[in-house]
Amino acid sequence: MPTLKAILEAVLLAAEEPLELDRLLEVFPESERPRREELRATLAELAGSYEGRGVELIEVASGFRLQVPKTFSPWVSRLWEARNSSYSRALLETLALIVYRQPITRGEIEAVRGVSLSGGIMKTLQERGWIKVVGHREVPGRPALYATTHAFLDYFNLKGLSELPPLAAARDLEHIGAELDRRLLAASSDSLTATEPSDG
Amino acid sequence: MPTLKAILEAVLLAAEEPLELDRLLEVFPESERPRREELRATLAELAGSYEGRGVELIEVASGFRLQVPKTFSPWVSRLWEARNSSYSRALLETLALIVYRQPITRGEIEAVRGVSLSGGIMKTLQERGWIKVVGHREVPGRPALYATTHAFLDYFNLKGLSELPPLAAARDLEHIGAELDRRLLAASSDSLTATEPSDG
Amino acid sequence: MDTTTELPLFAKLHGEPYTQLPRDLYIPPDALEIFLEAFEGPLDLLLYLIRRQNLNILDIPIAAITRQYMDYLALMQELRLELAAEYLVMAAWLAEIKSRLLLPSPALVEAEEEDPRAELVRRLQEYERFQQAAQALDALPRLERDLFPAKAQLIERPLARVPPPVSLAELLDALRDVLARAEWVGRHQIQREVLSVRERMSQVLERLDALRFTPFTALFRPEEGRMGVVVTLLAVLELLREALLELVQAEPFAPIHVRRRV
Repeated sequence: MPTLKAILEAVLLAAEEPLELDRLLEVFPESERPRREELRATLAELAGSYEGRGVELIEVASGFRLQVPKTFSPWVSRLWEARNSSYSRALLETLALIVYRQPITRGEIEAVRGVSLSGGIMKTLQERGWIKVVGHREVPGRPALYATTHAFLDYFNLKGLSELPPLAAARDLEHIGAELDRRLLAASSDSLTATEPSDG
Repeated sequence: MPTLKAILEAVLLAAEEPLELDRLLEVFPESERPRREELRATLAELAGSYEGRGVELIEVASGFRLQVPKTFSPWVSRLWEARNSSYSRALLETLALIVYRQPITRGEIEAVRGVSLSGGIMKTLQERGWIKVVGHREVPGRPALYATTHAFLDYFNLKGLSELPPLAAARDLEHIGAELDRRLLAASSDSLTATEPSDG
Repeated sequence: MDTTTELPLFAKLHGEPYTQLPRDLYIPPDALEIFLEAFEGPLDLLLYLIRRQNLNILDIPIAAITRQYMDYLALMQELRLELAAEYLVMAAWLAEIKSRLLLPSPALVEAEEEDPRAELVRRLQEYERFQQAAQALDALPRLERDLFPAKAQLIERPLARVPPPVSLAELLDALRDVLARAEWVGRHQIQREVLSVRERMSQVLERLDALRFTPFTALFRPEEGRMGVVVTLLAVLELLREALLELVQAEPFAPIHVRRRV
């Protein structure tokens, strides 16, 4: 028969939300239900046993809950860092258009892509520091003109936009892309500059 | 500075899925990263410290996980009165066939069960992430071949398929023919009908 | 339908057999229905009949089992339960086995034929193994029922995520796609002025008759090219959606016909 302390720990760990004292009492069949004071005392004991551990028991407005103390956020946050996914196709296409057609307005990007642009994409690109507003087109509404930044060039290890494959070769991009993939596989990320097509 | 044990506890409690050793290592900045053996030893120590508590550390197919032991399910299940966690016989039988006969086609499942499979079952199993298509059998129609996933093993608290209870030996399956032949030789066709109980 | 043979003797009280259900043991009228629906198929039903009578699966009394099986089938049909075709296939098989067993034995032995029951026994056993495996699987401790992931809340979900990496190749790949699509979109916009869907809807309606069916393929003019075919198809779909015409196909892969709805 598990101890009261272990049962409370189990229930709090399994719960997905804070639990009020009454809710904690309800997990016991009536015949075995502890008194409220007993429960409170055991909860205090449990809280004390977490000294120096990776978990703490606190009481918030909606009840008791177990949480990971703030001290551990440097490690815990790296858990999600390690799980970064990749950017959406829409974002990459938008970025590609800004790179090759800059300065460009949002409306122009939408016209080429044939779909309207979700707000998040331009925000993400700006937060990442890869694009910035460089002016406004003098048409009704004065839409912002976007261009790439130095940070963008740095990330891709480019000295200037001229090092990118020329847009004129766009029809050849399939070939270039395959070539790049091949080289990227062969080379380490350090040799990014070496991935430029030799005739570019 | 928290101890390694406390950090591992915090990270495992914060994670939403089992964590592999490599993922656990990645939460440490490179300069502070423990050696694998050290991590393993600390995990063992952590597991030992849960003796008599409401939590246990186990290793399933996709990695390490903290979980509330089975002993506590009477109390924990009272938290969610109406949570439905039972599965139909049809679903369990289908799952059992995929588990023990993987990779297997839908038609092969139907042949053993003697009934056609309702579409909902395979869909449920796939939605739960328990099974996936791993290829196609090279016969007309190229039917999909199904196999179980790590998520299936995780859910059933298993590290690998080898931990499953063995499939009951086919009782005399190879000898049935011989056995029946023997009996047929011994008995006349008259006595065959006589073996039937006079039901009434 | 005689179901009394299926009903067990309920109990004996002071030596007196009870053949009627005790009044306090009320079985709801649809209980039998639920009971019958609980079978997972003909093999499951057969295994049930065999187990209930403690019969040896290697030596099934075919005549008796066939009779009981047929009784159940008749009952299911009487209750208008939807009977899967597999049940009827099994009934035919059982009847066949029964008739083959009635053949004179010398013929059986000389022909070195298998016992006609062998294949049935094999399938019953095979299915029984997986029934047991399913039960064993169900008995394993599992998440949500027996085990629960232990989780502690995070005070604040850290937002400092490392942004995803991007390779130059990916970027060029994206550019190729968007340019390819831009060409398509551009051409489409020019074509749309010539062949609008609305316009084509009117043309299709004009061509159709409310009484006679017109072959679906007659609506398309190959000389208009791909875009023309697409616009016509869109027009037909739009007309269908607006319930202005109906499509008819006599059987799978047969020609499709279309007529105006009145």
